[in-house]
Amino acid sequence: MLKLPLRWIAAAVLLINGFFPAVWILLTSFKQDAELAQTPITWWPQHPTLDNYVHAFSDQPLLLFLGNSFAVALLSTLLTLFAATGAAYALTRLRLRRRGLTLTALVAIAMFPPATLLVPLFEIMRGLGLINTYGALILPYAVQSLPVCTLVLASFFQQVPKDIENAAMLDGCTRLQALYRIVLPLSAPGVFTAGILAFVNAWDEFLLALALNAAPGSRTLPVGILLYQGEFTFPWPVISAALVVAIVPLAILIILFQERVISGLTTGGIKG
Amino acid sequence: ETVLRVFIGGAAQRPDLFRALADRYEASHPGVRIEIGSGAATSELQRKYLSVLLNAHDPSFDALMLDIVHPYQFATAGWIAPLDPYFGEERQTLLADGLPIYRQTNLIKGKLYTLPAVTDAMFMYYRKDLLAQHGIAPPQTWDELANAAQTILKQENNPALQGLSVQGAPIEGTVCSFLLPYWSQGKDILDSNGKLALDKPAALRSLQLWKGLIDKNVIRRHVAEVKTGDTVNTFKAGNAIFAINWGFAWGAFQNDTDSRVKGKVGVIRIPAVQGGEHATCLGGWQWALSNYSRNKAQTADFLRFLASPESVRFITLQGALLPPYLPLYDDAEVQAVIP
Amino acid sequence: MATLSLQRLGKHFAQTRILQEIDLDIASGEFIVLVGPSGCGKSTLLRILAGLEEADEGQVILDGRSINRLPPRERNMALVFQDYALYPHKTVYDNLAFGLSIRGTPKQQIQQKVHAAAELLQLTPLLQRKPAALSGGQRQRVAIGRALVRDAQLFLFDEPLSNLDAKLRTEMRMEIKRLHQRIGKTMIYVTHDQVEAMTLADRIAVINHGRIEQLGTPAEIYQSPATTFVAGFMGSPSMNLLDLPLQWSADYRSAFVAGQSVPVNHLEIDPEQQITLGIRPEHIHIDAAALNGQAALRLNAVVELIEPLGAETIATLRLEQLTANLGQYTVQARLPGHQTVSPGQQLQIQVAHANLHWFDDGQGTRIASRPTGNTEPAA
Amino acid sequence: MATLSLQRLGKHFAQTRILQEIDLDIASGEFIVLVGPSGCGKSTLLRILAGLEEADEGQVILDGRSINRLPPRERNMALVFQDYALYPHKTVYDNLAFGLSIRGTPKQQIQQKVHAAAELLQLTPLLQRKPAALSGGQRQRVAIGRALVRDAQLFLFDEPLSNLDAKLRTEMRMEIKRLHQRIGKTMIYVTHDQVEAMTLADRIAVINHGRIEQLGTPAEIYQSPATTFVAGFMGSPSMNLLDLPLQWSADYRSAFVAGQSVPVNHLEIDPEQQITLGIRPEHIHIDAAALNGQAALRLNAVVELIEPLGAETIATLRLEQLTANLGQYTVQARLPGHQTVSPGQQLQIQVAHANLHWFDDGQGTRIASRPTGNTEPAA
Amino acid sequence: MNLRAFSNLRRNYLRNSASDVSESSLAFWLLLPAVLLLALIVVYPVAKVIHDSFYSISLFSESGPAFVGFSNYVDAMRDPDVWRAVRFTIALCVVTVPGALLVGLGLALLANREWKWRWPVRLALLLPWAIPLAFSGMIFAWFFNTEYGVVNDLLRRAGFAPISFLLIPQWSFLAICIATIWKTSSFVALILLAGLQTIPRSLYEAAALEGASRWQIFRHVTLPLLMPAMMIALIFRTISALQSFDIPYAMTQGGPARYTETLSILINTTAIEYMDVGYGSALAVLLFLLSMAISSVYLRKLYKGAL
Ligand SMILES: Nc1ncnc2c1ncn2[C@@H]1O[C@H](COP(=O)(O)OP(=O)(O)OP(=O)(O)O)[C@@H](O)[C@H]1O
Ligand SMILES: Nc1ncnc2c1ncn2[C@@H]1O[C@H](COP(=O)(O)OP(=O)(O)OP(=O)(O)O)[C@@H](O)[C@H]1O
Ligand SMILES: [Mg+2]
Ligand SMILES: [Mg+2]
Repeated sequence: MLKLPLRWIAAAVLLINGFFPAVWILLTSFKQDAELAQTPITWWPQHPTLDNYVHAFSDQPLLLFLGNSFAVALLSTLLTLFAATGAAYALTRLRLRRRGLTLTALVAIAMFPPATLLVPLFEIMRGLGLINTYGALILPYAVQSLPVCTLVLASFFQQVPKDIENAAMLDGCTRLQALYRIVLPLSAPGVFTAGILAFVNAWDEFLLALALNAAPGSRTLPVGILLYQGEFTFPWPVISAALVVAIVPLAILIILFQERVISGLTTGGIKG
Repeated sequence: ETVLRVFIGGAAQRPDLFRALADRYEASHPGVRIEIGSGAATSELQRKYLSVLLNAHDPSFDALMLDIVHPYQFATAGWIAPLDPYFGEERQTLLADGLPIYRQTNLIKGKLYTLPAVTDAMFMYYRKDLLAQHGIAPPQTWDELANAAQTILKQENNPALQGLSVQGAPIEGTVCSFLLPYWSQGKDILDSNGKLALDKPAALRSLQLWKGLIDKNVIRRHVAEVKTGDTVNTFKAGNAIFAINWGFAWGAFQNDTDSRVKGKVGVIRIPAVQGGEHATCLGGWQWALSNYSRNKAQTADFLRFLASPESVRFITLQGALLPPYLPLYDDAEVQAVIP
Repeated sequence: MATLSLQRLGKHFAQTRILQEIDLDIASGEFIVLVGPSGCGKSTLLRILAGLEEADEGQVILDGRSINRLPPRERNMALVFQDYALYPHKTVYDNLAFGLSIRGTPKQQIQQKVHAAAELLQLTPLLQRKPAALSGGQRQRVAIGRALVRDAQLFLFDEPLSNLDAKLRTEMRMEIKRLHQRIGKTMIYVTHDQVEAMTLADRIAVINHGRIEQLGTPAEIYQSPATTFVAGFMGSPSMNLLDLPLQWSADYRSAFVAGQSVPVNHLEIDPEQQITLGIRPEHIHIDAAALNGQAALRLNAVVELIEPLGAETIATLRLEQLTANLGQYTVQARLPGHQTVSPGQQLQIQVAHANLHWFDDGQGTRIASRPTGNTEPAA
Repeated sequence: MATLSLQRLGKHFAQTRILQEIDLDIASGEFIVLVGPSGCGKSTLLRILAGLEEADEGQVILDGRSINRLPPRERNMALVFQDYALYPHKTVYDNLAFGLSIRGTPKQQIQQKVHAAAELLQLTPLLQRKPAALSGGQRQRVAIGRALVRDAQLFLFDEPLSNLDAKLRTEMRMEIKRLHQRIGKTMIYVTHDQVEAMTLADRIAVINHGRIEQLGTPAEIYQSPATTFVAGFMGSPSMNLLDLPLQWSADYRSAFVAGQSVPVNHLEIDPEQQITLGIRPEHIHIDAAALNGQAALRLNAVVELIEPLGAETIATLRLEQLTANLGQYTVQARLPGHQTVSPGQQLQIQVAHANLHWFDDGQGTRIASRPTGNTEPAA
Repeated sequence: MNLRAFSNLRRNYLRNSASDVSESSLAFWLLLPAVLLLALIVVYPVAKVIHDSFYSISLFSESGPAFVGFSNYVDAMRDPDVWRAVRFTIALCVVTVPGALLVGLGLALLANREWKWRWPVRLALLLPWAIPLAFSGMIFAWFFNTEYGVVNDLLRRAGFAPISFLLIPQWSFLAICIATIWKTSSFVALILLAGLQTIPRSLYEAAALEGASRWQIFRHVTLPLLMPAMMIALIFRTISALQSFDIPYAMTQGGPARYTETLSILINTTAIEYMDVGYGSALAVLLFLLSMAISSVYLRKLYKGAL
C-alpha cells in the first residue's frame, strides 16, 4: 500500500532532479535579460523571444566552438579508449606482475588536482609545440579519463566468460584478435560507457581549455560560452541559448549510443 | 616582419576598437604586425589564464591589457617589465596628465610598469521619472538618498521595487561599494608608503551606513549575493530607484532592447556622507609589457602609441569609454558622448 | 599425422589434485573416448590438450614434440566446449564461420563449409539467429558445428551430444563416426552415454579421481573391467557387485558360492582373498533356455521392483536367504520387454559361470586369469 | 493441491510459432515428462509455467485460478534451468540456501536441508566452492539441489541429468522418484533420456513443433505410438518404418506383406490407404525360439553393420529383395549381447504379427483398432 | 637441495619462460600506450609539484626559491585554515559521495528497467552532466539566490520567508551538497547502469522463482554483482569530491567567511591568488595523500574481490 507510491515519488524526484536545471536553462533561453531581474521571478518566459539564439550565433562563433569541442572530445575519447583497452586487458586477463601496483598507480593519476598541474602542463605542451592546438587538450583529456575508463573496461572484460575467449583462441585468434573481435564487442556496454565518460569529460572541461588552447580558432565550448559574458554582466539568456545549443547534440549523441547498448550481451554464450 | 601579440581579454574591453588602432599602427610601421588575442571575459578568468602563461614564462604575448588591480601582483612576480627604459621624459607628462589614481597604480615601487588604457568609474544612476513624479531632487548625501528611496518605495507600494541596488557579492565591485562612503570621509586605505592602513572608525561608520540602508529596506537583504550584472538587470527591469554601477551601465540602460528605463535614467555622482566629499571608485585597464616578450622595444613603442592622447581620444569617442587622461574631460567632442 | 602422447600429466587447482599421472599414447587417427564420473577431470584433461589450461606436471607430446608451451591457436585443435562457449554477439552463421575466416579461408569456401555443417546439424533455418534465441540443444549443435567445420588436426569433444534428443543424438553420433572415418583425424571424446562410448571408441579410457583406471577397447572394458569401479561404471544398470564369503573345495579348484560349486581354477585366486563377485544385469536370466546349457549359478530371488523401459524391463530382485548373509543383496536384472514378471513374484535366476566377474574385495582389482590354465570354461 | 491446466497455450517469438494449442490437464501429484526433439518448445513451456515467459494465447490455470499474470515469485514453483543459472557470486552452499533464507526459514533448518541435499547430490565436499570452480556435472547438480531443497508446490526440471554420468544419473533418477513419492508434489520433467522418461513418468507428453503430439502413460506411448513421429522418436534405436505397398486378400481380412499374409481385420484400414509399417528393433528376432510360436512375419536379410554395446548389439540389416521394392530398406535390430552375428551374414528375421505397428502413410497417424473386432491376435 | 625443491625450481623456471614471457610481453605492449601517455603528461607535472612543495616559492617575495624541507608541510599542519578546509572537504565528501551514489543508483535502476519511461530516465540521467561544470555552480547559485532563485520562489509561494541560502553557513553547505549531488550523480548512474547491464537476466529469473521479493533480488543478486561498478564509481566519486572546486567556488567563492572553502579552493587561492607556489604545492601533495589514503581502502577491495 505504502510501498508503491513511495517508489513513484522517488522516481519523480529523481526525474525532476535530472530535468529541472536543464529545463530552466531552456526556459531562460527564451527570456529577455530584464525578465531575470523581476521579483517575484517568472517561470515561463513572459515575452518569449528567439533573440538569444540569434545572439548566441552572432556574438560568438558558436558553431566553431561546437566543432572544436566535438573534434577534441572525439579524438581524446578515441585515444583514451585505445590506451584504456590495452591497459584493462593487461590488468584483467594477462599474467602481470604487480597488478595491484599498476592499478593503484593508474588510479593515483586522478588524485592530483588538475589546477596545480596547470603550469608544468603548459610547459610540456609548449615544448611539444601544441599550445593553442587541439593536441594540447586531447592529450591531457585522454590522460584524465584514462583511469576511470580503464577500470570500467576492466570490470567488463572481467565479465566476459573466459571460455568464449578460449574458443576464439582455439579458433585461431591471437590474444589481440580475441581482444578486438570477441572481448571488446562483448564489452560493448562498457566501451560505450567509457567512451561517454571520456567524451563528456572532454566536452565539459574548462580550466585546461582556457589555459592551453586560447586561440580563437580552436576554442572549445565552455571557454567559448563564457565569452558571452561581459566584464560585469552575465547574460543568462544568451548563455542559456548557447548552452542549449551545446547540450542538445551531446544529449542526442549519448542517448543514441546508450540505446544501442543492450544489456545481457553475453547471454546464450555459455551454459552454466 | 615583427609580430606583436597583444592580450585584450574579453569583448567588454572592445578589442574591435583596439584592432582599428592597431591597423593604424601597422600602416605607419611597415614590418610590424599586431595580433590581438583574447579568451576570457572577466578579469578573474583573464588573470587565471595569464598567470599560467606567465608562470610558464611564455613569450606568446608581448603586451597585456590588465585590470587595474593586477599590475601590482604581476610586477612583483616579475611577469611584466618596467617601462622606464623605453620612456624617458615622456614618463612625466604621462603621469601628470593621468587621472590621479593612475599616478599611484602606474608606478610600482617607483618604476613605471603600466600605461593607462581605458578607465571606468562608479556612478549613481537614478530613475528620473520616479524622482520627478514624487518631486524629489537627486540626492547629494546618503541620508537624502535613504529618505528619497523610502518615500518613493512607500508611495509606489510595488513589492518588486528596490530602493538602491548595489553590489555586495565578494567581487571587486563590492570592495568599491564598501569604500565609497569610506573614501567619502576623506580617508584612504593605503598610507603614503603603500601599506594597508584602515581607519577603523571610518570603516565602521561606512559599514554602519550600509547596514542602516539595509535596515531601512533601501537595500535588500540579499545584497551579499548581488553582482554587477544583477544591479544592471534590476535597474534595467525598472525594479530599482537607485543603482550604483560602473560607467558602462549607462549604455546598457539607454540602448539595450529589453531596457524598460530608456530615457528615464539620470546619473549623478555617488552621494557623500553628511559633510563629506563625493568620492567614487575608479576602475580601468592598463597596458603592460610582458617580461617574456621577445620584442620589448617594439612593444613599448606600440604601447606608447596606444597610450597616446590621440589613441585614447579615438577610443573614447568610438567606444563611449571613459578616458584616463584629465585633459580629455575638457574636450567638447568627448563631453558629447559621455554625460 | 597426429600422434599424441601424454606423459605423467598432473594438474591441481589450489590444494586439490585434479589429474595425476595420466599416461596415454594415442595413435594418429585413433578415436579415444574418455569416460568417468562427474568431476573426475575429463574436461580438465581436454582443456590441457587444447592449451587452455596448463599442466602442472608432465608433458603433452604431439608428433614427438612437447607442446606444453604452445599457445592454443598454434595447436590447430578443435574443441567442443562442454559449456558451448558460443560467441553471443555473432549469428549462428558467424559462429560457425569465425574459425575459418580468422585463418583466411576464402569466403566462398567458408560459405560452402558452413552451409554443409548447418545442413548436417539441422541448423540451416537458424543461421541468422544469435545464440540467445536458440534452444539448449540448438546451441549445443552450434558448438559442435564450430568444431566440425574446422580443418583441425585433433578434435576434442566434451559431452557434445548431452542435450540432444535420442534420435538426433543417434544421427549426430553417426555423423561424427562418418566424419572420423572420412578424414581420419585423431579424436578425443568425452561422454556419459554408454552407447556413444561403445560405438565410437577405438579405445576407451575410464578415468576416476584424476587417474586412468582402465584403458582398452570397448569390448575389453565391458567384458573384462579391470576394477570394480570400471565394472560398476560402465553399463547401465551397472554390474551387480556382491561381496561374498567363499568356501573352497578341497582341491581349491572350485569355490562354493551360495552352496553351489563354481570352478575357479582358471583364476589367480588366493584362498585367503576376500572376493567380490560381479554380475551384469543382462546376464541374469530367468528362463533356463537362454543359457543354452551353459553351467550356471542358480539363485532364488523375489521381484522387488520392475521398471519397464519399453524394449526391456529392469527388475530389482532380492536374493532369497540361501546362506547366512545372502539375503542382504539386491541385484538388478535386465529382462527383455516381453518377459513379464511382477513384484512379489518368486523366481530362480541363473547366471552362466562364464559371465561371473571376480574381483579382489580389498583393492577392487580384477582377479586375473592364470597364464597357464587348464581352464574349465564356458561354451 | 496443485492441479494444473493448460488451455490452448500459444507462444511465438518474432514471427516464429513456438508453441500452439497446448492443452494439458495435470492432476495434483502427477509426474509428467515432456519429451520432444531439440527446439520443439519444451523449455519455453516450462518457462511459461514458471512465469518467466508470457504466453501469447491461452491460459495457465492453477487450482482453478488463472495465473497468467502472477509474477514468478508468487507461483511457488521450483525450476531446474537447462542452463543452470547459478549465482556466480555465491558459494554452492549459498546457492542452495538462497531460496530458503529468502523465505525466512530458520538458519538451522536451512543448514540441515542444504546438507541433506548436498549429501544426496554428492556435493558435500564442494559446498564452499563458487560455481566457477565446478565441473559441468557438478554445476548441474547444484542446479538440481537448488530446486530440491525448496518446498515448492510444483517442480519443473529442464533436462536436469543431461550432464551426469550414467551411474550418477541412475542414482539421481531414483532420488527424484523417491522425492516425488514422498512429497507427492506435481512435477514436470523435460528429458531426452528414454529411461528417465519411461521410469519417472505417470504420463509422457510428446511434443513436436510446438504441439502435443501424444499424451499418455509410458506404456501407451511406447506400445501404441499415435503417429510415426512418436513411434520414431521414442525408443533407441528408433522404430523401423517401412512404407510398404499392400496387396489385399480377397476378403480384405488380411494383407500380403512381402508375400506373406498378415491378418489386418482388427484394424480400421482402408484398402485404398498407403500404409507405413513400424517395427521396433527389439522385436526383430533372429532365432525362432524367442517368438514362442507366435504368428510372425519372416524376412530375409543381410547383416550390414554391427554395433556391440556390451549388453546388446545393434545390427543394421538390409532386407533381401523379396518383392520388387523391399530391397531398398535397412532395418535396425536390437540383439542380445550374447547373440553373435557378423557383417555379411545372411539370416532370416522374424517379427510377430502382434508387434507390427500400422500407420497411415500420408498423415503418419496410427491406424486404429476396430471398435468391434473379431481380432485374430497374438498370444 | 632436495629433488623436490629442485623440480619446483625448474617448474617455476619453465613457467616463467615460454608462455609467460609472451603473455607478459603482450601485457607490456598493451600497457605501453597508457604508460606513454602518463609519462608524457603526468610525470613531469607531478614531479614538479612534489619538488615545489619542498621549496619556498612565493612570487611576491623578492628572493628566489629556497629549499625549506618539510616546513611547508609543517606549516600546513599548523594552519587552522587548512584544517578548516580539510574538515569542510571531508564533510562534503561524507554527504555527497553517498548522496550521489544513492541518486545515481536510483537513476541507474530506473534506466535499466524495460519500461516506457526508460528514454526520459536516460535523458534525466545525463542532462545534469551535459551541462558543463563551469556553469553548473552558477546555475545553482542562481537557484539558491535570495531574490531571483527558484528555491526561494517556491518557499515564498509556500508561505515561508525566503532564505539567503548562500549567505548562511549551514544552508550554504546544504546548497553546495545538493548542487554537487545533482551534478555528479550522472557519473555514478552511468557507471552503475553499465554494471547493471552485465548482470545476466537468468539470475533475476532464478531469484524470482525462488521467491525473492524485488528488494531481496536487489539485495542478494543485483547489489553483489554490481559491486565492481560500485567500487569504481566510489573511487572516482570520492577522489573528485575531495577535489571539489568548481561548484562551491561558483556558488559561494568559499564564503560566507571562508566557511565553504574546500581544500582545492584553498590551494587555488594560495597558489594562484597569493602566488605562494611552494605552500600551495605542499597542500596539493597533502590532498593527494588524503585521496590516496581514502581510496586505497576501496582499491584493495577492488583488486582483491572484483577485479
Ligand atoms: N528469442 C527467441 N527468438 C526466436 N526464437 C526463439 C527464441 N528463443 C527460443 N526460440 C526458439 O524457440 C524454439 C523452442 O525453444 P525451447 O528452448 O523451448 O526448445 P526446447 O524444446 O527446450 O529444445 P532443447 O531440447 O534443444 O532444449 C526453438 O526452436 C528456438 O530456436
Ligand atoms: N577453479 C577450480 N578450482 C578448484 N577446483 C576446480 C576448479 N575447476 C574445476 N575444479 C574441480 O576439478 C575437477 C575436475 O573438473 P572437470 O571439469 O575436469 O570434471 P569433468 O570430469 O569434466 O566433470 P563433468 O563430467 O561433471 O563435466 C572437479 O572436481 C572440479 O570441482
Ligand atoms: Mg566436464
Ligand atoms: Mg530446452
